Amino acid sequence: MSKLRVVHYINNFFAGVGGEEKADIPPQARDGVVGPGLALSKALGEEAEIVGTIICGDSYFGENTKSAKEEMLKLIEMYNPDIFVAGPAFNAGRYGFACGEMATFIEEELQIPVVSAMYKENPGVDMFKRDMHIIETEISAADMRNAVPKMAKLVLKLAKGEEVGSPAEEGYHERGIRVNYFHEKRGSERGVGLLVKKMNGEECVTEYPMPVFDRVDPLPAVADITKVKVAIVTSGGIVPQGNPDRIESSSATKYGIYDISGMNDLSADDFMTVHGGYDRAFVTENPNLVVPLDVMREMEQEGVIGELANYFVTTTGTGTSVGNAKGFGEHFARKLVEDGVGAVILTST
Amino acid sequence: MVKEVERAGIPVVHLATVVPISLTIGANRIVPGIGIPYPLGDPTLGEVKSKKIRRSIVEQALTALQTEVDGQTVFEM
Amino acid sequence: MRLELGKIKITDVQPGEVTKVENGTLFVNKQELIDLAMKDDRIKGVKVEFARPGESVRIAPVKDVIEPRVKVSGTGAMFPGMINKVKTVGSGRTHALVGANVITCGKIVGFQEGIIDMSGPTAKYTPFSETFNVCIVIEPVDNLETHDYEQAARLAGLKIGALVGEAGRNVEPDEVVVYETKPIAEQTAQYPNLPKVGYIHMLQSQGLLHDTFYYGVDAKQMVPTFMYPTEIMDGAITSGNCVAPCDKVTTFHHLNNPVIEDLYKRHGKDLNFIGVILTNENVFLADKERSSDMVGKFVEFLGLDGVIITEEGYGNPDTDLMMNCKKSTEAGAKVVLITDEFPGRDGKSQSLADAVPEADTLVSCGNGNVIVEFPPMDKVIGTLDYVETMIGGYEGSLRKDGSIEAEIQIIIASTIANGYNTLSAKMY
Amino acid sequence: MTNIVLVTNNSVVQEKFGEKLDVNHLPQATYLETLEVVRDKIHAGHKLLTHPLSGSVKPNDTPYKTIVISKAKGTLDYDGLGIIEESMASAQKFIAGRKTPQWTDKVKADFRLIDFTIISTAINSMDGKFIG
Repeated sequence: MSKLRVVHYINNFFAGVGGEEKADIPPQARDGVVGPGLALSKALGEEAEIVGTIICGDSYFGENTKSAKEEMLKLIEMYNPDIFVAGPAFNAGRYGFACGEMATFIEEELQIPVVSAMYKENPGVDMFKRDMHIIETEISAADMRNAVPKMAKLVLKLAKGEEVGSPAEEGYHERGIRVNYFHEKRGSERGVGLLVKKMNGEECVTEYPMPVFDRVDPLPAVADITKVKVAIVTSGGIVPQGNPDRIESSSATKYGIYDISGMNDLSADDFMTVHGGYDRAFVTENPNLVVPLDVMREMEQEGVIGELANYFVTTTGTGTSVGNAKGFGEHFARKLVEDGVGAVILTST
Repeated sequence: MVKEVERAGIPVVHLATVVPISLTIGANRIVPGIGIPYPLGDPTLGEVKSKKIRRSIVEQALTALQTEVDGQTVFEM
Repeated sequence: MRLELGKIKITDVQPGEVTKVENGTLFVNKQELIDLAMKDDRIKGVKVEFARPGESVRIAPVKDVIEPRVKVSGTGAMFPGMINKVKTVGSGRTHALVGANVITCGKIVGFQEGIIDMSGPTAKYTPFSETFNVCIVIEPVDNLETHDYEQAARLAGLKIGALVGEAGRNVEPDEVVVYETKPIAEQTAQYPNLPKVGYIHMLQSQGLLHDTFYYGVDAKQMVPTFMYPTEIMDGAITSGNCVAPCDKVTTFHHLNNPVIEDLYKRHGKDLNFIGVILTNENVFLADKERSSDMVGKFVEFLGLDGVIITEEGYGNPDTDLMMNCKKSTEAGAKVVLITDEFPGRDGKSQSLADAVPEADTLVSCGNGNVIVEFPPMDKVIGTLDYVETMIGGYEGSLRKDGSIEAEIQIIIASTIANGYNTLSAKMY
Repeated sequence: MTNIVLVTNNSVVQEKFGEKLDVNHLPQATYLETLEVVRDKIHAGHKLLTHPLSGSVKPNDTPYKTIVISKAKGTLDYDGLGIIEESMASAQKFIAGRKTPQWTDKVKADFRLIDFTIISTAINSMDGKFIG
């Protein structure tokens, strides 16, 4: 049997092409092994061979995600791979994002098995773990030696169509997929056992964790709103006419920040809604129904609030799909803090 | 998003039309909106009344921001 | 209330001139069964066929499964309020033909009934592949109204179950198990240092083909009530419903409720089993509020330290399950839920249609959306005509050679949400 | 019984209840669209009275759905809204996994009957009850 053909994706840093200052390099392909590919190649052993390595700067990828993916698809296709491996990205957020984006994209386009590896707090884990296997690593590249054999073992199993074990057995991040198995005891017996433990105050592990109710403790109240800068954030999809940033009508993957300085209300001539799913007629006629600029401007002038931020932040979806909303929530929250915003009114449709 | 804003240290009030969802996503200060097609106001009552409603909702939101809460709290209109 | 349950182990089923049990073999006079069923003029034809473990046999569409039992002593008779007078059961002595079952099949409405395979890779999903089954294939008179036919088939199954059960009346059981729960004051006093435990049994009660009966009362018309655990073993509860085949609680499963059995196993050792709270799963939200309020009230009144809650069906019963969980927790009990899961074919979606934070201890009876292959069988009891319209089946499910591709929810009791099976699901 | 509205895409419900009760019949609506109409009505202040997933027949099996809401409008029914939203998410999940098949007329008639029976037994049991 001929060897399985592997393409490996790494960023500029791991390719030895400079550090942050080179993070804007566009995609390039090199034949054979580069950087961590050496370890991977050893771990893959006789059964597979790294035929090519694709390198891209994380900033470049972040800023040109769509075109970068297309460019790299062309490069990768030339190697006619059986397997695609991305990373490990450890705790590098943008690298993790790139690995996840590339791996899921290649899996869909080329229908080949893919695998990556990241530290549990890498945002890429939450974004992509449902769609692919991501091996769990420690926080830094010091863990390379540990991570790479697990990646190799898993990707070979996937390539050969062998049964993949549980997250604990294979070392990947739990994907949230419910898989059947036969327990040695019947359900009722397990139930009684759990109840006895629970009543005794012993630890008992649920077989089906409820959706996570992630909570953040409430902040203290704003002492005096007349002295505070207030910003409006909306998930109601209000954007400038023409939707310049092309924010999606649902499951948005991005957000927009739009200037409102000098405006006394949100004019229907200048703004529209892209929110999908609901009757948009009323909001189309009057965007203030979602972004209450008219009344907040009045309040600013009356001194009811200290100041209104000169922009609002917008996206679509109330945030029930956690992944993206969390990601850009963290992102624009930083800007709000930097701009001295002291309170936020978040509106949802 | 609401949690990330709060985590970043900025008190946030969620004007939400679907309060159960707001509770699920973890907002701590919640003010119910009117309805999905028009969360802040009610254009079927005419522009003047609608704006009045919007103003009162925003005022309620400011009240919520200036109120101490222990956990998730819905500030009914 | 104290019940001696005599278990007569059945190891074969054969035709015979007299319906009787001899050396573990159940002999069945088929004509006797046919004549009994045909007394109902809504039934046009009846066939009786046997299905044994390991045989290349597929039974479809299955309506109900009834373990043959007979009341040997004590008040009342099997299935009170249904085929016998209303009289409290659950004490005295009862004999059960363990390992034998009466299975009713025959079309009803075309999608709500399931499959039992006696051998092959899918046999492991249903407990009835391991029992010796007397299958009653029922044909209704032409143009019979659906309600009527459902009722006729249901009663035929119960009557035949009781008739076959009579064969065990004078047979010495292989094993006698004694179950006893006393009135609350005495029961509490018997094990004063053990935590008091109850079982909240949610009965499917949504309407046609979604009904369960307690002493003949349609469960949707009752308010939650208290039941001694042994009552259920004499047929106080009978199944008149077909939800998805996979989580249907058949009459067999009521007679052999696994939660009750396993609670009794630790009764007096780790816990003090006080009894069963019966409640329903109604369509109106106000009914759900009322019933769960009353469940919470019972938990408080009985002073329960812990409860196990089981549901029947998917979707709106999840709401009842969560309400019962929350209110039982608020009433001071530790709660364990038993349920099955429907997270979609890729297994990635939410498994339940409702959730509360109090539901922190769950037992999973498996993912009903998993797709499996059913190889062709030599013999079909009933018909495969309805496979594609059954829940779990779909267009293209049934192939010309009689093989089937379908979700395991098409298999009777495969993910039954009372913990009867060992199937479970874990997170990958 | 004059204080309720039946939202349905089931013609049998319209036939049997149309004269006696307030039936909002949506003959062209899908299962999911029927749920959406109900969702919008809850936003408009009606109360959800029956569980949207009644029947336990899965949303990608039956094409028919009848849901009872209050005729009167009041403050937003949060619990009802939560239930309908979760039900819609659940229905979407099933339909995304496998679309509701193109059933034969016989099967459709059976599904209509099941839906009608569930809702009629529920309604018959609620006579005179407080639903507000």
